[in-house]
Amino acid sequence: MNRRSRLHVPRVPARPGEAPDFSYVDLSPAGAVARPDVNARARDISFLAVELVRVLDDNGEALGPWHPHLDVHELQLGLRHMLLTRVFDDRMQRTQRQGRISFYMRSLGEEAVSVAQAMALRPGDMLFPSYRNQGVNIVRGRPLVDLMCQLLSNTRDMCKGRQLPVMYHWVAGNIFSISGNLATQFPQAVGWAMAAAIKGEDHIAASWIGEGSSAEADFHHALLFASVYQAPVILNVVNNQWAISTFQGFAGGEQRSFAARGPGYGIAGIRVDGNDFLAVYAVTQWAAERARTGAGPTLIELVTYRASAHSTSDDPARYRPKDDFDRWPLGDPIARLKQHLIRLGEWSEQRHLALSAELEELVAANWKEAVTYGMLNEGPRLNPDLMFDDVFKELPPHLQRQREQMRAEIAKKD
Amino acid sequence: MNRRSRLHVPRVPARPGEAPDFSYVDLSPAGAVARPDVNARARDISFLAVELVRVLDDNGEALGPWHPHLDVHELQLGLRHMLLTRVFDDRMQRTQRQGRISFYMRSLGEEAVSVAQAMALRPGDMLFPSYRNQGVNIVRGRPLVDLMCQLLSNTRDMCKGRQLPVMYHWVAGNIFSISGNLATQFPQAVGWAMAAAIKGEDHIAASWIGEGSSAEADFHHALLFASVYQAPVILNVVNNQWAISTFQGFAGGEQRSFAARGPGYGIAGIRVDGNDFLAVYAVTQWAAERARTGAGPTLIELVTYRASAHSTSDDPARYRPKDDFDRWPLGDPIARLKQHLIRLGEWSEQRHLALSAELEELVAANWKEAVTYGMLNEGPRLNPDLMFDDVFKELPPHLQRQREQMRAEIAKKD
Amino acid sequence: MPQMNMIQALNSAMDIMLTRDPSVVLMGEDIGYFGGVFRTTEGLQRKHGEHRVLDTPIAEGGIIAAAIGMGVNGLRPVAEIQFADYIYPGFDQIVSELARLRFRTAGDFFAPVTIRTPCGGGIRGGQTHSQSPEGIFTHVCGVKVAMPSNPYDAKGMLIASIEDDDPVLFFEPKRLYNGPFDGDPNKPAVPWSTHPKGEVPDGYYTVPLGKADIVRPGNDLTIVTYGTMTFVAAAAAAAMGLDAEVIDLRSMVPLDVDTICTSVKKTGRCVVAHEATRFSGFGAELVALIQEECFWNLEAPIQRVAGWDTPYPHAFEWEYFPGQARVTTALKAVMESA
Amino acid sequence: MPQMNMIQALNSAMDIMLTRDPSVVLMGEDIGYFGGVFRTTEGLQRKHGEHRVLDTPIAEGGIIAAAIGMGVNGLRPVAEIQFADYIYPGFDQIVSELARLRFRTAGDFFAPVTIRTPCGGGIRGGQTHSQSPEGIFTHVCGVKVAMPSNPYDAKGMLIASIEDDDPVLFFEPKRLYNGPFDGDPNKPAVPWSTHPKGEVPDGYYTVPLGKADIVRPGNDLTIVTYGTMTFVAAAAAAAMGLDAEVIDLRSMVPLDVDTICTSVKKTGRCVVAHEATRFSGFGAELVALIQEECFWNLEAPIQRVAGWDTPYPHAFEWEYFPGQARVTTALKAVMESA
Ligand SMILES: Cc1ncc(C[n+]2csc(CCOP(=O)(O)OP(=O)(O)O)c2C)c(N)n1
Ligand SMILES: Cc1ncc(C[n+]2csc(CCOP(=O)(O)OP(=O)(O)O)c2C)c(N)n1
Ligand SMILES: [Mg+2]
Ligand SMILES: [Mg+2]
Repeated sequence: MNRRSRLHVPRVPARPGEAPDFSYVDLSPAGAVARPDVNARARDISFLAVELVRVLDDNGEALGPWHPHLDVHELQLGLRHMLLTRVFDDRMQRTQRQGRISFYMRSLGEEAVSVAQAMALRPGDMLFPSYRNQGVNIVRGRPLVDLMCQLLSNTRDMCKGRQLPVMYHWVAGNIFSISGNLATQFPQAVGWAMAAAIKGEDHIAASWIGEGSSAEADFHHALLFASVYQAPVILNVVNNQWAISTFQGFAGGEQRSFAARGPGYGIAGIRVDGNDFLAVYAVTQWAAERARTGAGPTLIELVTYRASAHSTSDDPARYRPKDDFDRWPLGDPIARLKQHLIRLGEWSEQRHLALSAELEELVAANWKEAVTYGMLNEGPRLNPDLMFDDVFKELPPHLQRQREQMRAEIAKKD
Repeated sequence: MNRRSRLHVPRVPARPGEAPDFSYVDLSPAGAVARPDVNARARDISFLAVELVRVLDDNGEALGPWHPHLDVHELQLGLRHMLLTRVFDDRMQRTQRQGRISFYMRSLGEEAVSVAQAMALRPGDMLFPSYRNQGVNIVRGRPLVDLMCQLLSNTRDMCKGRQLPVMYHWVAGNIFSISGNLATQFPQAVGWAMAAAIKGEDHIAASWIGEGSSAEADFHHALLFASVYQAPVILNVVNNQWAISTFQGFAGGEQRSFAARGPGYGIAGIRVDGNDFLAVYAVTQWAAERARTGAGPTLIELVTYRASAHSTSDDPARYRPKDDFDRWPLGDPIARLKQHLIRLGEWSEQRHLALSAELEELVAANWKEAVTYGMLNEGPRLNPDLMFDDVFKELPPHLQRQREQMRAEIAKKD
Repeated sequence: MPQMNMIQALNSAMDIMLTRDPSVVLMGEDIGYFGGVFRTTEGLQRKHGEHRVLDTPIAEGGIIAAAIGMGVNGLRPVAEIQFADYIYPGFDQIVSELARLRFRTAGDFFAPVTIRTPCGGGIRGGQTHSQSPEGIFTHVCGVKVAMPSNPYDAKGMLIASIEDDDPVLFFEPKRLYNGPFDGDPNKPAVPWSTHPKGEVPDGYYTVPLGKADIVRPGNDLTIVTYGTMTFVAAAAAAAMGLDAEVIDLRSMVPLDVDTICTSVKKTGRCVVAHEATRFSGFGAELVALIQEECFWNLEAPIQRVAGWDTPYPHAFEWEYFPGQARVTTALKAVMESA
Repeated sequence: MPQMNMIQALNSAMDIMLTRDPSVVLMGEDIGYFGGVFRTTEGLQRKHGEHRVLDTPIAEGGIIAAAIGMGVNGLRPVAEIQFADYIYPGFDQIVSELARLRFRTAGDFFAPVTIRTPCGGGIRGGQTHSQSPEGIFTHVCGVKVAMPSNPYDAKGMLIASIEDDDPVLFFEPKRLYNGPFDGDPNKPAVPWSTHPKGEVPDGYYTVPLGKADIVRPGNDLTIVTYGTMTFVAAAAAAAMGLDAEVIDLRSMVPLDVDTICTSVKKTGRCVVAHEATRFSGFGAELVALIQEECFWNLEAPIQRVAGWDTPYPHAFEWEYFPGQARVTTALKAVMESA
């Protein structure tokens, strides 16, 4: 026997200086994939994990059985939410560059994921987002100033200065807390859904994880518990191709789609064009109905592209071609929905420009307000005493003592 | 919408007092499943994860493309190894009942798994067994007295008294150490295989995990790393239907076969009749060739039945019908290979009885020797000083001090 | 008053809480139909149903994670880890999530999860069924850590833990399940029915976390301990004829510093004892704290009694276990010193 | 002699070991092509190949497990955990496997794995990029635990760790990557090129694990510390005009008890300082040990300086960090006492 095994190293299609190459992405034509009944058994619909559900074609026409037939106002609202997300991201990125906030993470190029999915769910459904799902806050009507105050760790920060920027949460909006530890929210969402089922409530849970983070043990825990208890949950893998510098092949995407993990556990798995607002909406609606009617959990892989840097601490020029997003075969989610609306005669370049301007102003006005509540190193500040609260429900004696000590230290410095 | 999701609880087919019901086990007829080329891509052979590879039919005839055509001596050797495993288990179980050893775990009913698989591998291949794979030691020619000395924690215990009974290891035999912590060996085996591939060696690794233990995170780690690096490894799930009192449905077996997890990760997954010596051998040989020639890892689900209690601390009458193994549709691996050999005219009831008697004597003789090296509470004992060795390679000062203290304590007691 | 062993007392606590509070659910490996490998949850699934007492996959990380999600959704999960030695696969969810959720959300989200787990040696469990990892968790801010030493406390503390809105790690010294244990494995086993703390009310009551118990008042020296060592240390002191004050901490976080320091200030001498390994064990925190608070009262260095800094070896269980001989050495050192 | 910052020194150590020993492999998230988020492995994949410097999936548990298997098969893996805060998913493989393998197999199997991970705060990382979990691992018998405080030690200790047949947890105080830090974030950053320990030989050398460094001899009191606090504590003592003996432990397991005790016996006063949270932190073990060994020499209770027992909050980084003010309070207490 001459052939010997050699350690296989996943292939990255192109590195800086090379031409972007997306031939590895398996595409299906818009409208081509069948839409099974929501009660179909997971094992009978495994084709969904291989194909790519798409509704919008290259001309902006909506095709096929997954066409959700949303009314125009919904579409316009979706466009607005996505654009607001992008405008917000851009502005916050700039404030970070100006040193106003310590850190930021944009969702450029993947706005359809959070926006279409949150729109397809009900307000009572509980969301367990990752750090790149700011769009869900926007859909649920979170005042931007609240998000900004978190970014600023200022006196109105809902986290009371305890979390890194972007680690929002919102009790009233049913949006769970984002953790700095990857993937941990995924099985928690399943537990939340199990509780809903135990209590006989019809709220469902949804969670998001990056394709890179799907390598963590908690991804497995989530799928397993969802399968065993048939929990009413939607588990979303946002496959934006990159995890910081690491290509999706290193998370197992080279051998098989991430959606395919679902059928492996007896869970419906479905691969969708993540930059196609209509397809994402339709697939999420289908999965939600499955969950809500007791037909079980769904794993959705949203195929998209992380168009920006990983975070403000990252420089993607070190590890991938500069013009990659321009060549990304699934395009830009905002441009595609805009094209569709224009094609329907329900949108125009002028309206788009006007909306952009309006949203820029909205963001600016919110920022103006937010900074009045303080910035990390300027203006009003949270009381450092707060550091000792909420470690436990009641402040225990040893933390009382440490708080005293801290006060003395601060008094000495002043 | 009226249907609401309710928490699903996996169904156990029968509880004590009820009639055993194995209708849930999907069977394929012997000889019916195709045997793909060893270089087939995982994604093209997912049928193997659904069907059940069987060679021996109910009459003991070997059928179909997976028939490994072993020569008679191999078959007789396999029978001998399985029978020795069973005789050894029975005897050790009795010594535990007599209070000679503190704990024991039998592999009754699943002897074909370890024996056929170890026989299908090469001596240089590294095995990462679970606690119910004693058969691999027998195949590799481990003197029984060595195993017994471990069970007795006596002066010749290869673990120097540190491990619970059955947690063997054997450097010379390329058998890794068994851990009391479930599933941990599975990704370690993948790491070992990665190292073989890095070094360009053609040894492969194989590991075993119970279907219950496949719920652990390390199962996922193993599949993921095996997939990403295409490690030359065989990952075996021994689905003996029970994990202590917990039915396999609670590990996710209700929705999908355990073999199906493989294709989810882009790994070949194959479901085999674990009580069919020939089928297990053939499938393992196929997987080994895949691994050795660089075609990647394989996940094998061995469908079998834990005929005995989980361990000497367990009483299965509390949670399952008493006569369940008699109704198990895949029968007894020893009886089936015996029947096949008799059918071939290469075995007989008399030879079987004679072999049994010979093996009983062999075990008895080994036991007689083993106890001369000491028992847990009788006869020669290991020096307690040994407790401090091998925590680190060199004994650090604080352990030297503690050893002195222990010596003083012992001196005081004497 | 009814007699219960520790298993029955824990079972009673869970039964009462399942009955009183519809949000309480139990979950764990083999705990449902089977009633647990130590039979602690026996009969509870039959009585309260499959949706209140859940058998789970063998995935400690998944169990804790699911419990957190359930806690966030208004339930009050009591998760069993079959042996404390197997808590580590759930470590990240405990440390990074359960312990941090209230803090990072400024109190907006929290998960009132109780994690029960049998710990400690003395049952021939070898290195993977004998560990006492409580010390590790005392270094993790945001979780409470408790360990009862008898049936009465076990029931009252478990009820208090389940009712607590903070997460609690509840360690059960399995060697004490069936009776108190003075460290001598050769003596006949003593059942709880012979011990006053084996008298356990049938109904609801709580023993608060954070309050130590002076199990024996005394003047010669203070022994600070918890779990199995409570009995071993007391027996060793009695055998030496010492008038020791024995403090059973019951909970390590929160810690009853007042009771400890009042005692040490009175006696001037102190031994700290636990079964866990010595180096960086919880005993270190106790010694550090006591010397900080009571330095001027100390007439001798505080001595530690603990398991050796090795894994718990199957063959040398009693050479490993910190029995009376080890306690005696420490008591002598602390009494003779100065 | 060449000047290196700590990142360059670590890079040099790995480069040398990859060159000298074909069994050395590096693995971790983003460490290969990209060279690591802190650039510690920059250029090493290009130089030594994709089979020696492996990018891995984001699965800390899988990384450690695979490293163990590779170690058993004759390699000498150096695994990076991107931040110490993310080591917990690998906890079970570290505690139950890596630390126990040699023991449970009576020395027949072992895995010489080094786990490198950046720790500590001071870079605005918030609660999940600032932790110092070293204390937890010091309670786990079977692993060595080290933390260098400067480029020279970092390189020599990393080489020693890689060559060590025992597993080593190698914590890198990330605030010190680019220069020493005296605790005042408002002062201009100081580069390593201004510091004698920034002089790092190009070639192979080792700094043994288990040997503390007296970074400043003195007679008034002993400061026992490691990592970032080495500089903070020394600066605070200097600012107070104290003739402090400052001991940089460099490794916690094994611990250089002799150097510590010799010093405390000489000075009679001691402050223990680390950045990790106080309760049950490694400082507790140090205090316990010192009072056991040096009780009769102590003229004042040993004081601990540490992070508060809360997570590391983003907005209050400098109120949290144990800076010179906190050290000063402890120094005063220990000097004024008696
Ligand atoms: C447990 C853990 N390990 C490592 C990290 C460091 N880290 C933060 S983001 C990231 C990449 C995640 O990539 P992916 O899941 O694909 O999400 P994306 O950034 O593409 O949205 C890594 C490795 C972490 N935060 N938590
Ligand atoms: C991490 C961990 N969790 C729990 C246990 C306790 N335990 C020992 S064996 C077992 C059942 C395993 O069942 P399975 O994997 O199906 O193997 P089988 O006994 O059927 O061979 C359990 C829960 C353990 N040893 N380790
Ligand atoms: Mg990604
Ligand atoms: Mg099983």
